[in-house]
Parts: sequence; structure tokens; C-alpha cells
Amino acid sequence: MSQLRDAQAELESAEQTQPRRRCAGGGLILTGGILVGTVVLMALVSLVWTPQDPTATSAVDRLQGPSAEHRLGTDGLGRDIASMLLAGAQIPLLVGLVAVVISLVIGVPFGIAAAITDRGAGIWMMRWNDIVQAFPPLLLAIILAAVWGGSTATAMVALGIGASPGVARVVRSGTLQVLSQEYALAARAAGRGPLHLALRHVLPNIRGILIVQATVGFAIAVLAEAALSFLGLGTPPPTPSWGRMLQEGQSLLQVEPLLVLWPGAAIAITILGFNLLGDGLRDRFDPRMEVRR
Amino acid sequence: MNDADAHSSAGLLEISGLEIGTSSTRLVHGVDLQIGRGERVGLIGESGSGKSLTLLAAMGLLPENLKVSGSVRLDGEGELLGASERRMASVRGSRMSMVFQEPMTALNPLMRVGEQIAEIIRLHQGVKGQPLQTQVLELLDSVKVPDPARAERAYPHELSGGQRQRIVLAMAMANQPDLLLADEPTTALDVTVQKQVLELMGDQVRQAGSSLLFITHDLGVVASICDRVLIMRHGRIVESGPLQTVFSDPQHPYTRGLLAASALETDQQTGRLMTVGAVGQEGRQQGGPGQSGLGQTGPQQEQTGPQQEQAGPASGAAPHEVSSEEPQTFDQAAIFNQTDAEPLLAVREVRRTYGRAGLFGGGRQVQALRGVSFDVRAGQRFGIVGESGCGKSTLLRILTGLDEATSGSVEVSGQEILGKKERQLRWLREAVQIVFQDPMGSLDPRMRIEDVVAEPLRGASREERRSRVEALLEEVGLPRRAADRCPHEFSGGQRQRIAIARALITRPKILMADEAVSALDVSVRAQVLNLLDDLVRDYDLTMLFVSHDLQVVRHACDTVAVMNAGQIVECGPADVLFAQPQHSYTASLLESIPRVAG
Amino acid sequence: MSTAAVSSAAPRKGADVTMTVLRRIGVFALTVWVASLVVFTLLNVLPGDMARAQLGMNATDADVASFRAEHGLDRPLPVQYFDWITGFLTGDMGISYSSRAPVAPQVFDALQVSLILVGAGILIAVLIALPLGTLAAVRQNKPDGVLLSAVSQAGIAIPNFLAGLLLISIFAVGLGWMPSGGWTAPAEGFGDFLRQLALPALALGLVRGAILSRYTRAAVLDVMRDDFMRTARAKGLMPGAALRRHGLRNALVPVVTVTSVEFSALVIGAVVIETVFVIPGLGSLLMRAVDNRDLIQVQGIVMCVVVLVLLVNLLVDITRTLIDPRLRSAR
Amino acid sequence: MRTPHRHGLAAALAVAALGLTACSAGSEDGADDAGPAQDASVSIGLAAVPANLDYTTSGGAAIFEALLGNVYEGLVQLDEHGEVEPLLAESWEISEDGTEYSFTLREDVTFHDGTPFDAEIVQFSLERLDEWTANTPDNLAAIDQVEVDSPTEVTVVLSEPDYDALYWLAGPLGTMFAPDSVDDLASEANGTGPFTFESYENAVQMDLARHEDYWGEPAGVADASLVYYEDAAAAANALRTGGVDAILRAEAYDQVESFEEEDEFDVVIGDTQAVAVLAMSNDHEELSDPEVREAISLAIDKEAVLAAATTGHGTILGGPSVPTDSYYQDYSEERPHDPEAAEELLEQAGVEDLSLRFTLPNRPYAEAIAQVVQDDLGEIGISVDLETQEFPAVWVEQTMTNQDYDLTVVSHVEPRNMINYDDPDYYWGYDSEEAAEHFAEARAATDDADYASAMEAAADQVVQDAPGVWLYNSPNIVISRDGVEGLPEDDLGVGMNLSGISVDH
Repeated sequence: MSQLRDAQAELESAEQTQPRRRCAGGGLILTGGILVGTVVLMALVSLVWTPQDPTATSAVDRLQGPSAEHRLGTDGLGRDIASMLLAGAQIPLLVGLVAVVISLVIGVPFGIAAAITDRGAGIWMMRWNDIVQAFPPLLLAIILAAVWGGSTATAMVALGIGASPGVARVVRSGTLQVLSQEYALAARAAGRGPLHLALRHVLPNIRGILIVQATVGFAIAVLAEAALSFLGLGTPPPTPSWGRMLQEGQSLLQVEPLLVLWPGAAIAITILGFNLLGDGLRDRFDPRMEVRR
Repeated sequence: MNDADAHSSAGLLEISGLEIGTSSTRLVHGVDLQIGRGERVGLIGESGSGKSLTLLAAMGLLPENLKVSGSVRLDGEGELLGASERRMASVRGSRMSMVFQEPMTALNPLMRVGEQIAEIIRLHQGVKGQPLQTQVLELLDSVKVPDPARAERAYPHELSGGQRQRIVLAMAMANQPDLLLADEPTTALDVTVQKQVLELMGDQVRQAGSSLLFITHDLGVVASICDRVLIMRHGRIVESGPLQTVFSDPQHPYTRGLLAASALETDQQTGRLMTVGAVGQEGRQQGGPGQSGLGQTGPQQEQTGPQQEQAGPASGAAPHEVSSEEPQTFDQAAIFNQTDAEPLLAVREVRRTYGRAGLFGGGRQVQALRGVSFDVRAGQRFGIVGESGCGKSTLLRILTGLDEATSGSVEVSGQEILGKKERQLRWLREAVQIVFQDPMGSLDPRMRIEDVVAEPLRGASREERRSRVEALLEEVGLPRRAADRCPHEFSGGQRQRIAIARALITRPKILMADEAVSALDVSVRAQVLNLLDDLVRDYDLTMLFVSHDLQVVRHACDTVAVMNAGQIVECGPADVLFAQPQHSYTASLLESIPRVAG
Repeated sequence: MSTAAVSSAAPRKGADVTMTVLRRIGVFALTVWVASLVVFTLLNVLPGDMARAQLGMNATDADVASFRAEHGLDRPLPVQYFDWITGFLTGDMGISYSSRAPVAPQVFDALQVSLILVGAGILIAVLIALPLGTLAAVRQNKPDGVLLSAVSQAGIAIPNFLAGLLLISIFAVGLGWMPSGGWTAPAEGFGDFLRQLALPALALGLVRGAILSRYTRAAVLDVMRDDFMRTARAKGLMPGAALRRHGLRNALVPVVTVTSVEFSALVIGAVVIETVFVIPGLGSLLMRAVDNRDLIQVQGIVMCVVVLVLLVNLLVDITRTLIDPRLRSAR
Repeated sequence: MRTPHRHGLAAALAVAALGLTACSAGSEDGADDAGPAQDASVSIGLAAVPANLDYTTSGGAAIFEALLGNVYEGLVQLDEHGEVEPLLAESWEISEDGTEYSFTLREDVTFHDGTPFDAEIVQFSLERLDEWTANTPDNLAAIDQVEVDSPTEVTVVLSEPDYDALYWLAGPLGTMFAPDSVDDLASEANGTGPFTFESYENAVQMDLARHEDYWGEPAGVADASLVYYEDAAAAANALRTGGVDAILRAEAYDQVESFEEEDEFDVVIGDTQAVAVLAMSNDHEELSDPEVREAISLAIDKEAVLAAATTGHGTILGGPSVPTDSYYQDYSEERPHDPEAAEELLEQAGVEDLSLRFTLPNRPYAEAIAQVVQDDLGEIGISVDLETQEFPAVWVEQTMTNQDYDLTVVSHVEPRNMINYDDPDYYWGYDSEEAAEHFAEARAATDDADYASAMEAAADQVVQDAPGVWLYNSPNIVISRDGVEGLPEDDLGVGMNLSGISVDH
């Protein structure tokens, strides 16, 4: 494991002198960051200001093309599309954020615990993890929607729980990596317990993996939220959300394709942004570890 | 100059003005190198010296992001640098072959070994079918792989490291190349295996009349196989000449230091190891992972180690009898190094079995320790040597409470430590500390040095912590301000000093060292050994030193136990044991050590 | 680093493979059993009165009671679980609350449809991903490689239902080349079957293909950095030949692994695609069962999906064992 | 098998009209040139999905819409104007006191499985009504017993007069079942109608085939497939791409215009019995105040609601009856959109910070209505929380049965649903003695005029009390490709009769 290959060492020492690794993935991070930043900005701005009230319906104004009053036109209920697009950023981001936090809160301790007790309970923990992983997040969301009815909250919880086995898996392998390092042994030899290991050694060293995982998880959650809303199991009306806009717009696709294209583009840009960001961060934190969920 | 020159006149490979660099940094500075037909040349350098890049450039296998200029000419092929991929492909494997360092990864894990060998023959000779099969089996036989027919059908993971390296050698020699390039081919192998592989390689090259370019950091290895050497440092060749000349009369100070360090020569006056630390201060910027800066030239370190003028014999312990057992089978393991007085460490019948029954059967059991018993008295420097897999690391982990024994007893200062809960072992954590092998892995890259060193410390105030850390850093030869830095800012040797500082912060009674200098370049190795030597004395430590390297153990310890297959086979005072090995295994180990002065 | 002495592994492959496979199957059975407990628990905490929801507002208390008795809802949960799971194993998933017909035949019919759809989706995804991913890796610093990378990145970002809507809008409604949806069983008309399968399979396969091609690219890049690839080049193989002979098979191992994750993504993607294309698969059945609060049907479908996912994991595990000899003698 | 007949266009139209009324007269004449193909099949896109085939115990209009008049038949049926006319009964007489209905049955009728249709069947079917749990069997609660007078004569005895009885007998409640078939009503359909039931793939497609031995005019197509599209846009796409020949009850309102513009499609906008009504819970403290209900009525812009829900197709209502009802009166001007007045009313009622829970079925029209209503009520300071519920399962249970709601909206497609204002237990929670008296009068009526005026009086009372806000009567939109004729244009709240459809090649 620790056998250094000479050429590798020579190369790495060369890379060390020029801070190449620091800026690895820089372009991706920048592009992704700009896209994500735009979406976040949209959501933040919409909290305090939108051109029109995004939920205000107006029968006479329905299905209008772009005008001074409605920059992007209106939808089937006469609502301002531009305002809905802005405000529609809130739900995906909220769902993404909460789902990612839930998946981390469950997955990280679980993964670390499974790694630390690798031989005994850990094996059973990972078996359990496999079982949970057999419930794809979206399926879990559909089940929960069947139980409690579709809502933003059930979507967030289901997507969070559904993503947690993936997190646990990654965290476990990262933790095993850390635990196999001699500094972890040294800490144990110094009489430090599992909690100290987890907090002082494991967490800081898997930080990179976690950030990447969270970023990718965000993209997946945004996608899943859109799908759920599209199926009518996500955010209920009147809260604007891109997935809902897509669902409401699809019946008008032949009449007014922009009703579908705008929210579709918004979703695509968000996912693209998070994915680029994730790829860039992955390059930066660990050039060897490629996409492996 | 003698017949070495006669060889080079019939030039086979000629490298001149070779420069390799990334877009911003030059790694190899104008290397010139000639190899004659049938000549065996060693290219020696420490990690980061550019020797592997030189080799890859000759093969045309440099990573794409590197720029290369100069000239590489192979007799009969002309200029190879910049030659088309097609032309290079026809040269590779037929006229020039290569053996890599890491036998574990050099073979395609998904392809049967026979097919991998057959491929290179088919590729260049166009042989097919039964003749090919026969040729493969012959090759396997010629590299002395046991049971060639079975090996041919095996996958790489089913073979040991030594066997794999033989396979790689068989592949490289399959087409009787004019030139064999070997990149640290034995570094990953145990000494006994290394010796066999080296001999095999020598035989093969001689039989085929091939030339050899052998890259290594290990001067002893070179001595056994090459007739001419080049010393490379920081991308330049600093010295070259016939082996005898260079080794017996080195001109360049770096070469001198390197030779002294690798032989673990001691200074006649101080009894301390010779180091190359004082030599060649022109060093480059200090490096990070992968580079152990020679001469401790990091910005935060101008002086090398605490050069106290403490003289004295290397071993401070009282002499004792040898108690070696000749027969291979032990009904009950004898207690080695037994003492009448209360030992500081008493190990009895320790066994460790790995493996578990799988969920649905199929577990495999491995006996790592098969009943080990010995004593260590206070103040002793007890060395344990053995090859990889002999159980020495497992033993050390059990002694430090990092692993659990399957059965047996370990008493430290008369207190049993096996089967105890972590809470009951607090005292042990302070009394016993350990230094690991890997200077990269033993320090948490995300922690500041202060936190690293103070990790074993409990209940100290911030000020106290800080002052103890700083004091210790100074003692291991690092500046106080190092406490605020992070591990990646230090070279390998410096990191090992930090690891030692961490081990000493609780003022332990026993210091365990697990291959503590094995990953270091020879030049740094000597310094760290000197440091350990000083500290053991200053702190009145009892030391358990585990290593595969007999030379190092011999120097660092007064009493040595030899382990093989989970048992101690021989134990005794270092001088006696090395001079008159009783056990055949010990003897074979000693024989296998490559020696500089051959 | 020194490791514990391992007795040199004797190559007794046949027995190893069989043992490994048997052990995996054992674990699979255990996993399925636990999963069934999870499914049952999840779906039996449903609030509300199933009977009343099914019978409508004109139902009397007696009607409700008889409905509950008829469907066994008045028995203790463990008994209900036992009945359900033993039934499930014999292919009996109970009687649907809403259609009053046995659940199993409906689920199996729908399952066939979904499997065909998912299979076609995977096929398209793999056909796209393997060549393009490999190309993107080999040419990673060349313009075309970068372009491929960018295209796949964009492909990932498009939700499959959006892709579906756009495909309908362009190829069905716009150009009239394909039907906008529906399903014909292959036995009833292979031409119609293919025409109706084309768009939904594309919608599924394109997006998954984009994702899979990223994994393929990563795997190939990884392999190209491996030592044995350098060995292959040192043998005198041209880069392309080295990749073909040594690289791709090795790259396949992680790709196959990822395919198992991708499979569950595809199954769930099919749920959405089936609603878009009005395909009577598991997804449509599930959505309707959820709408109808047809608990017993939801339960059967979810269990089927979960078993399917676990089964694919098992198959992928076994496949990996076959591809990679190292896994055969793994502890 | 008869030889294919060819009809002129006029003849085709005539057949179509006849088919609609499904009267018994034969029209085997006029065999010439190109025309409807006898062996043609038609596929029709529909939105509402039958859960199974048993409409005696499963709710939802989709089941009987597909089966009644096609597979099943009753003693009487409704003609295109909603008037009762003979079907399996050739004629009937009603006793003076309105409690005895004597039917004379057709003689030559058999079920598809061969069971002969006779008076015993009538007795069996009508006395089985107490086993129904769906489709408002209480509407015929007045039936006391059925007396078999002879194989072709039967008397239905009511416990009290009910002028609506014949009307209900023309609907699903009057269906004639063969006794041997009632055990698998959910999966099989055995009736006396012009089509035999072939198969139903749940929520996907129902196949009907012409019953060649039908007692009356045989169906115009050999096969009819009902293809179900829960999504309106998918149905429209299917029609555009040739997946179906026509869509009935089309909800793709937004696409009507574009279909109208295309020559290859015919669009017909017919009537329905549906009333979209916003119900206000009487249990709610503020909502029980008539002034608050009045204010809410005034606050809602029905034009906007109609535009949002059906893009303006349909009739705006102000009361519980629809234009096709004989007792229809136009109340749409009763409470015109007037937010200011609404606000004043609220102030008068002393209501501030009113916050209401609006449960709605997860149907596009309901979601559209709810959002407009939410918006409108917001204007007058009433905050509304929307809660979408799966329809029918959850909505029926939570809102309708448990009556757990403040506001809700649903389009009642069942005909004459106004009579539910006579049921204080109905989820509307309307309980008015005055109205009840009028409803009783209507039931006791013996002629149309009496009936209509009593119902009008009831409607007046209901409208005055404003237990809900009547929004609109939705249209029945029929879009077909050119060449498909004879589609039922109006939705009378009974089955959609497909036997008159003919397809041009």
C-alpha cells in the first residue's frame, strides 16, 4: 500500500512544487459554482422580490407571450412565468439541502460506526445498508407519499433516507481507508477511543469525500424532487416549483412549449451546476477517486 | 579502467542530453548514459532523483504531460526519442524489455499468467498454437517457477510476489531482448526472495547476452548484479564508473555519504552512524509526500539533529546466553531471553489466529502467531527480525493493545494486558508508545503538528501541552515553530521525527518501533537511527524494534529475536547472533543480505 | 507493510466459484426476507381506513366490516404478514382492493412490460456509454473527448421525463414518425411493439447512457493509469491494442458494479417514463395503486421492485465474480 | 354474418342519429357506395379509469359509462334530451298514487350468456339494490318490492311516490343483471346490450365486440376499444398520432382550439350534467354564518375559474341545476363577482383573519379552481391552505365521508345531483326544512310541470342559503378524427352509448 513507485514520487514531487493540485478541477468548480450560484441567487432574490406575485392568477392574462409586464409570459392560470421560475428555485434547493443533510446525518455516523466495528456488527450494518439501498429514493418517496400524502416534507425525508445508504457506503470505505492509516493506529495506541478517532481523524480526512457526495446528492435530490412533482406527489399547489411547472405545462406542450422548456432548462442547469461542482471538487480533493457511488 | 570500458565501446543504448520536465519544472537535467552490449549498469538514486523517469524515457513510456528532449539511440534502431508509436511498439518487448518495481500490480489481474507471457511472444515472433504453449512452459521453467503447468493456468493474484516478479521477468526475457531495463525490481520483495530473483535475473541476462540497466536505491543490490554504476541525484548524474572504483573510492561527497549510510557505518570516534546530512547542502526546495528530502534541507530546519557528543557503546544491556532451538517444530515454545528478575515485558504463549467463519461458511483461518514467549528486561533494546508475513507486526500490535491475541498472556511491569477493556489500559497507553513505518501515513494530514504530538497527552492544560510539545520537537531536532505547521510541510525524515516526538510525550517506559526506518531513504535512515539511539538513552527507554532489515536491527538493538512463520526461531545478543547464527533460517537470512562490499 | 502469513491460495476455482455463488444466494434470501419486513411495516402504518376509502361514502359499517373480514384486515399484523409473505413466495399477492382481482397477475403482466422497457433502456444506455465513455477517456485532452464529456454532462442534467416529453413532441406529434405512447405486446404485433418501445426506451436510455458513459470514462481513465497497462505497452502493444486486450475488461469491473446501481435508477426512472408514455408497466400500476390507496397492490409492487433490485445486485455480484478471478477466492 | 352494407352520407348521419337514441327500428336499407364499414373497429380515448367492472360496489362514473347501454341495459333509458324512453320494457303504466309501476317487457331478449330476460330478472335485479354500495342506491330507496305478474309483466311497488324513480331506473341503478353473473361482476360483464364485453386490461384498455344476436339495431362497429389516458395531454397526443380515433369527455381544453383548426379532426362540444361546486363546511364556525358564505360567493371570479379550469368552455352557474335539467334556472347573475361587497360583508360579519383549509382532489381542474379561489379569497383577506388529496380514494374518505374540510371543490358528474341537498348527512351538510319540503313535493309530483316547479322552488331555497358556490357546468368535449361518426355528444350521466358509432375508411 505504501510502496511508493519512484516515477510516481518524482511526478508528484514535481506537481507539489507547482500548486497544480490546488487548482485541479478549477474550471469545473468555477462553471459549476456560477450555475449553482445563479440558482441560489434566484431563490434568495425570490424570497424578497419577484416581478409579480408568483401565485397570483389572472384569467384574462392566461397563456400570454412575453411582454413588458410578463417578461417570459404567463401560464395557464395567468401567472407570471418569470416570477414562478424565480420562486420555483426555492423548493428544489430546500429539498436538496434538507435531503442532503438528512442523508449525511444518517449516513455518516452509520458508515463510520460500520467501519469502526468492521468485523462484527459492521458487517450486519452494511447488510442492512444494502437492504435500504434496494429501496431507490424515488420509490421510497412514492411509498411515503402513499402513506402520508405527497408533500415537500415527505419528499425531503424520503430522498434523504433513500440517499443515506450511498453516503454510508462511501463514508465506510473512506473511514476504513483512514483507519488503515498508521495515524489512526497511533491514535489508538495513544489510548484514544472510537469517538476521538471519528471526530478528530476520520471526519476531517473524509471531508473531501463528503463534500463531493453532498454535491452529487444535491443534484440527485433536485432531479428526484422534479420527478415527484411531475408525478403529482411532490410539492402541492400553489407553491411554485419547477417540477410542478413542468407537470402543469406538459398538457400545454403542443400549445405553449415554453411552459415546459423554461422550468426544464432551470432544472437541467441546476443539476448541471451541481454535477460540475461535484466533479471539480472530486478532482481537487482526490484526483484518483473518480465517480463511484 | 578495465573491461567495463571495453563493453561500453560497443555501444548499445546511448542517451545524451536527456532533459525531462513538466511545463514549469525540470526534473531531469541533461543526463548522458551509455550502455554497451552485455554490460550491466546500475543507476542509483534516492526517491525523486529522476532515475525512473530516465528509464521510462528510454522506453518511450513517459506520461504524456511530460516534455522530453535530448537523444535516446538504440543500436540498429537509431533515434528513439520522438519515434512513432508503431516503431516504438516493435522495439519494446523485443529489443528492449522492462521489469517494474511492483509485482502486485504489473500483471493484468484478469488474465491468466500463461496468456500474458504468450502474448509478448506472439506479438513479436508470430508463434502460435502448440509451439507457443511449449515456449511459455519453457520460459516459466527457466525462471524457476514451481509447477509451470499450473502457474501457466493461474491468475496473478494466486501467485506470491516473488513468483509474480519471476513471471514479469519471464515476459521481459521472452524475446531475448538486447536490453533489459529493471526499475527497482526487488524493492518490494523480502530479502531471501530478493536474492533469488536477483540471481535469476543475472543468470537470464547473461544467458541471453542482454545488457541490463538496473535502477535502485539500494547499493547492496547493485553490487550483486552490476559491473558499472551511475549515481543520480536531483536529476543529474553526479558520479559514474566501474562498481569497484565507485564503491571503494567514491569521488563525490554525496556518493561517499550514501555509501556510508547504506552500510550503516559508524563513526570511529562517536560510535554514531555516518550520515550524509552534512553533505551537499545545495538541495532543492523541500518536498512533500513522496520525497524524503535528503539532508533535511527543509526551510524550518537548518541544523541536522541534536548532535550531542555522547559517546558510548550502542548496547547498554547486560549480556546473556543464546537460547536458540534447532528443530523446526516446537511442542511448547521456549521462553526466549528469559530472566530471573522481574521482566518489564513478559510474553507467554501468545497466539493469534485470523479469519472468521463467513456468514454462510467458507471462512479461512490464518495462524499469524503460533505461540510466542519471551521476556524483555528494562533498558534492553530488543530487536525482532523476520520477513513479511512472519507475524512480527501482529506481535507488536498485540503488545501495544491494538490487536487482541487469540490466547496467551502479556504482562507489562507485571500487569496483564490481554483481555482488558480499553478503560483498564490507560496506564499502558502512557507506558508503551509506538512509532510506525510510514512517514506519510503515521501523521494525520489534517492535524497541526502540535495536535499530532500532543495526541497521547491527556488532561494537560493548553500551556503545558504547548510547552511539552515544543520541548519535544526541539529534542527530536525540529524547531519549536514546527508545532503550528501541518504534516505535508515536512519531509519523510522530519515526519518520522515528529512521530517519535509523539511517542515520547507521555514519557513511556517502552518504545515500540515498527519498521520505523524502512520507508526512509538511506541517507535519512541513519539520522533517524541516531536520534532513536540518543533518545533511548536520554529517556531510559526500553525499546522493541521490529524490522525486516537485519542490518538496521543489528545496529539498533542489543538483543535480537528472529521470527519465521509465527514463531521465534532464534534469539540472542546481536553480535553473537549475527556472527554465529545457530538456526538455518537465520543463516539463510544473513546470507541473503546484499552487501555493498561484495 | 507486512501482512499476516497467508497460505498460498491454491487455484481451486470451480469449488470457489460455486461456494461464492451459493453464499451470495444465501445472503440474498436473507436480504429479501428482511426487505419484506421493511415493506410490510412501511405500508401497514398507513393512516385512514382502507375499507372506507375503497367502498365509498355509501358503505355502511357492516359493509366496512365485511370488507375487512374479506381481505383479512381484521387479523393481527403478524398473521397478516405471515399470510402475505407465504402467499408472495407462491406467487399469490392477495386480492386488489380496487380492481377486486388477484394482484399477482396484474403485477406480473406489468413487470414484463417494465422489464422489457428497462432492458431496452439499459441496452441503449450501454450501447451509448461503452464506446463513447471509452472514447472520451482515450481522447480526454483532445477536443472531441472534451466535447463528448460535455455532451454527457448535459445529458445527465436532463430529467428523463423532460426528455420523454420532448421526444413525444418532436417525433410523435411533430413529425408523426412514432406513436406518442401506448403499448403492444411483442406477440401481438412486433412492428407496433418496436414503434411504441422506441421513444420511451430512448428517453430512458439516453439519460442513463450519459451517466453510464461518465462512469465508463472514469473507469477507463483509472485503468489506463494502472501498472499493468504500462506493462502491456512495454511488451510492445500499441496503445489501442493494450486498451483492448488488457484495459477494457478491467474497466468493465467497476462499470458492471455501477450497472447495478444504474438498474435501480432505471426501474424507478421507468415509473416516470411509463406515466409519460402511457405504458401499462409497474410504474403506472404503482402510481394508480397509490392513488387508489390500494395498499395490497402497492405492497406487492414495491416488494417486486425491491426483489428485482436485490436480484440484479446478486447477478451483478456473480458477474463480477466471473469477470474478476480475484473475487473468487476472496475471503 | 351479414354482408357489408354501404350507405350514403345522409344515411350514415341518419344511422348515427338513430344509434344515439338506440331505438328499436331497423335500418337495414340503403346499401350503396363508400360508407361506414361494418367490420370496422373504433378506439376511443377516455380519461376516467374504471377501477374494476362492478359499479354496484365500486364508485366512479367510469365503469357504468363504459358498460351501461353498451353491455348492460335497463328497463328504460334516456333519449338525447334526457327524456325517459322504453328499452327492455316496451311500455309501462304508473298507478294514480304514483306507487306502482307496471312494466311490459320485451320478449325476445337474452343475455350474452344465453340467459333469457324476463320478469324474474327484473325482480332479482331491482330487489338486489340493497346490496349496492356505490352509485347512490338510495335514489331508489323508495322501491319496496317487485312483483312478477307474468314472464313479461312486472310491477315495481314503491313505499312512497317518487317522481324521479323512472329517471333513476334509466341510469345505472336500473341495470338488469343475470343472477348467475353477479358473483363476478368485478371482472366479467354479462348484459343484454349491443356489445359483448371482451376484456379489460386495468386502466389500459377495455375491449367490446358487437353482439351479433342483439335484439335491436346492431352496433355500427364490430369492435370498440376504450383506451384510458389519465393524462389529458397524452390522450390528445394519441389522437394526433393515430393512437385512437376519438376522445370523449376530453379534458384537454387547451388543445380544443388547435384541433378545431385542423381539418382532419372534428370537435363537438356537448352538454354534461356536471356541476362544479365549491362546498363550504357547515361545521366550521365562521362558515356557518350565511354572511361569510355570501362573501365568499361574491369574492370568487367565476369567469376566471372557468378560464382556468376549462379555458372558458362550459356554462357559468349560480345554482345547483344545469341547463339540461327541466328545472334549470339561470342564477349566474345572482352573486356577481364583487370583491368590495364581499369585503364589506365580511366586516359586517365581524370576521377577521379567517383561515380556511381547502381540500381538493388531485385533478387538474380542481387544482386550477383551487388556486384561483385561493387567490380570490386572499384578496378579501381570507387565507386558504390547499391540501391535495388523491381522488377518489383519499378525497372520498377524508373529505366526503369524514367531512373533514373547510372548503372543497369537486365536479359532480352524476345527474340531478341537486337532490343531495335533501340529504343532511351528505358532505355538503345542508339541512333546510324549507328545501326538504320542496324536494318532497317534487318526489310526490305526478306530472312534469309540478315536478319542475317544486324543484325550482327547492333550487331557489338552496341558492338563497348558499351552502356552496356553484361554479360551472363543464362541457362534454368530443374530438374525433374525420370519418368517425355517431359519437355520443352529450353526457347524460348514464352510459355512453357506442352502438351508433360508424367509421369511414
